[in-house]
Amino acid sequence: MADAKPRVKAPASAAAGEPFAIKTLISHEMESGQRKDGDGNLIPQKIINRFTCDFNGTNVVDMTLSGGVSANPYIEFDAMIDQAGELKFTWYDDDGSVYEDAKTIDLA
Amino acid sequence: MRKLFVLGAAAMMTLPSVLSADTAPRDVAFADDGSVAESLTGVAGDPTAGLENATSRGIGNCVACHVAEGWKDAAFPGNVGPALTGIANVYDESQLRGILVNSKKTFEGTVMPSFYNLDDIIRPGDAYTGKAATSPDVTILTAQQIEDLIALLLTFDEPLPE
Amino acid sequence: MTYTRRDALVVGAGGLAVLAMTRAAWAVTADEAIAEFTGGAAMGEGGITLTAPEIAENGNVVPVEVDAAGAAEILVLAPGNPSATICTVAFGPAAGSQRLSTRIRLAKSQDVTAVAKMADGSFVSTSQPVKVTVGGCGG
Amino acid sequence: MRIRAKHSAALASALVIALAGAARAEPDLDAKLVINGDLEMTTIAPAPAHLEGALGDNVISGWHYRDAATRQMETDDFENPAMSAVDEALAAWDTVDGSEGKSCADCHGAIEEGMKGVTAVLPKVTEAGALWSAEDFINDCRTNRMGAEAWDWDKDPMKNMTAAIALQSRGMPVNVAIDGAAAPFWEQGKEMYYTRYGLLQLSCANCHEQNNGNYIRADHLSQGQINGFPVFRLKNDGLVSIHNRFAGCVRDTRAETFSKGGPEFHALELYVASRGNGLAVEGPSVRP
Repeated sequence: MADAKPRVKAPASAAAGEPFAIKTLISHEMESGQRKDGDGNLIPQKIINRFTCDFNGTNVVDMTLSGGVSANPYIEFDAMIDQAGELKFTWYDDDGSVYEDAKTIDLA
Repeated sequence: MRKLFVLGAAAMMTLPSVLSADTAPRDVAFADDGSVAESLTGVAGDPTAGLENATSRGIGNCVACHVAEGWKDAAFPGNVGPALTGIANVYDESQLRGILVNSKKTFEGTVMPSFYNLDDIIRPGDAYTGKAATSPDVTILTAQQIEDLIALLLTFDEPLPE
Repeated sequence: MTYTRRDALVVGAGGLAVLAMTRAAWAVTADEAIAEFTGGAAMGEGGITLTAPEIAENGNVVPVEVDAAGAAEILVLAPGNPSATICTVAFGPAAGSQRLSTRIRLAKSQDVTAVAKMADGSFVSTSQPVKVTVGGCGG
Repeated sequence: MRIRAKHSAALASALVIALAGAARAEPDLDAKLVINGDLEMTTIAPAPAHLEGALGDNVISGWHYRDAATRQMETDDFENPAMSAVDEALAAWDTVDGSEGKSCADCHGAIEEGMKGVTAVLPKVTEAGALWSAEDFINDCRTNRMGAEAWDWDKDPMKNMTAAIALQSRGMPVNVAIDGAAAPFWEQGKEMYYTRYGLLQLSCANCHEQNNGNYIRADHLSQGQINGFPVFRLKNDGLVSIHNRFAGCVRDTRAETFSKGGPEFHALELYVASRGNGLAVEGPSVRP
């Protein structure tokens, strides 16, 4: 699989104080560290181990993932805003890579 | 006559088909109704081994297609074939042997595999590798595995389901 | 706005600590994970829902949703997996609910479990049996 | 206690019928596949005449045979895990590759325009008389026009591109030609479909025609339609090509398979595709 590629689906605007759904997906093999290769050796773990979403610096969710999360982690949750701003999404890879995406959102 | 074949990943499950004392697949004597009276091995079957065989994907895998009270603990039995609950009240030993050895001799055109048969095999493979068979003399089950299954099925003497 | 791997390496200087933590958490049992999460506090019921399919066609990808209004954090467990911890999620001030949907791996049929730490520090849990199907073909 | 075979055979078939009726859910034919809230898909269509009733009145997409959770994943491109692969291919579409300095887009323009409807009529016979799948057309472009390396039939770049191309026909009816130059290939494929391969002596028809709706263990046997290919298979965590799926089935009969991209699977692809003429192109679909 090529480099992890995040995808985010969030509304362009939301009413103040009204929860709205955000869907995220990142292409990633989520190698659990529990599988063996053809020679019987454990394949080292390489997963997205943490995901965060923040709105204007305030946390929405902070998730810790294990190899028990499926490949191409799909994460859906609700956020709520009281002003226009930016939703920032961050995925942390075991190999130290960090993948980011952001969506601006207006008050409806 | 004794041959040993290495069958790749399936080696631990797949034994040589024909041991010296066994009736060879092409020597099995079928009655007109497809039944086989004589034991293939002369050794009584072991129903415990038969149950392992019937419920293991790499061996007989009967559970892939058949429901049976006798293996009710096996998850998600298939339903391509009939339920085998009470099957001992339907078929006797020789009929069961005939169906297992070569089902087509009892039920013409059935989708059920013939488990101790070497004839009419198109593109025989080497177990589940997708590669060509390394020997023309490998059957799906061994003679003793057939006898073990018969022993198991003869214990399925429950009342027939409605 | 995808970062390239080279960018990511620079950004991710703190990644090693997380990596070490993840490795240490390998192969925990459900009891161990719950004890760590609750600190041994008593467990209540109610106020948390876990939605999962009764039968999962493929254990590789099983959609689950947890929802516990007022929770600070939720732990999702698969007690029948080689390592029971699936994920934890903490909800911040900008969360619109305390709900999370994701897709998880189940090694076999088992009772998927969620534990929520409520805002007052109490804990509630719930479980949902999921049967993972067994394919019929092949060796 | 001995019962003659004639009697017991009748009893056995009575058991089959009783079980098939009672055991588990038939495909959910009431479910409707609407993608992204607005693209209604034809997942049940009148059976093509050439089937002569072999599948009953209708042909049915494999989507109906899946559980609700799996079906759901195909209703929204965001939830469909194949779309990451499509993204990869869209990037490749615009990327120059090979000695001629060309990208796909240089000849074909935007993929949405240039590839619209293409998958619906594949495989098809070329002017030179060869039966070609999407993969053949792609590699012909790559090697003869772009001066680039051919892609492996079963590796990600090829599977990703066939998914992106299939997407441009999504919702259009499968409509492969089976007459004229295609006829001999179609006949070869049909012959294969009914041939009982391997130690298990099973044909495609044994499972997907005679037993669709039944279960091999928990595998719910569908009609074996290929309108959803390439499929994202959850078991593999990735895309699966038509020929890969064929090879998997033939392997599972304990047979020597045919090669992916070889003449036999080309013929079989044409025949199986024709059994789904009228169903919407669904690729890339999601299957367990």
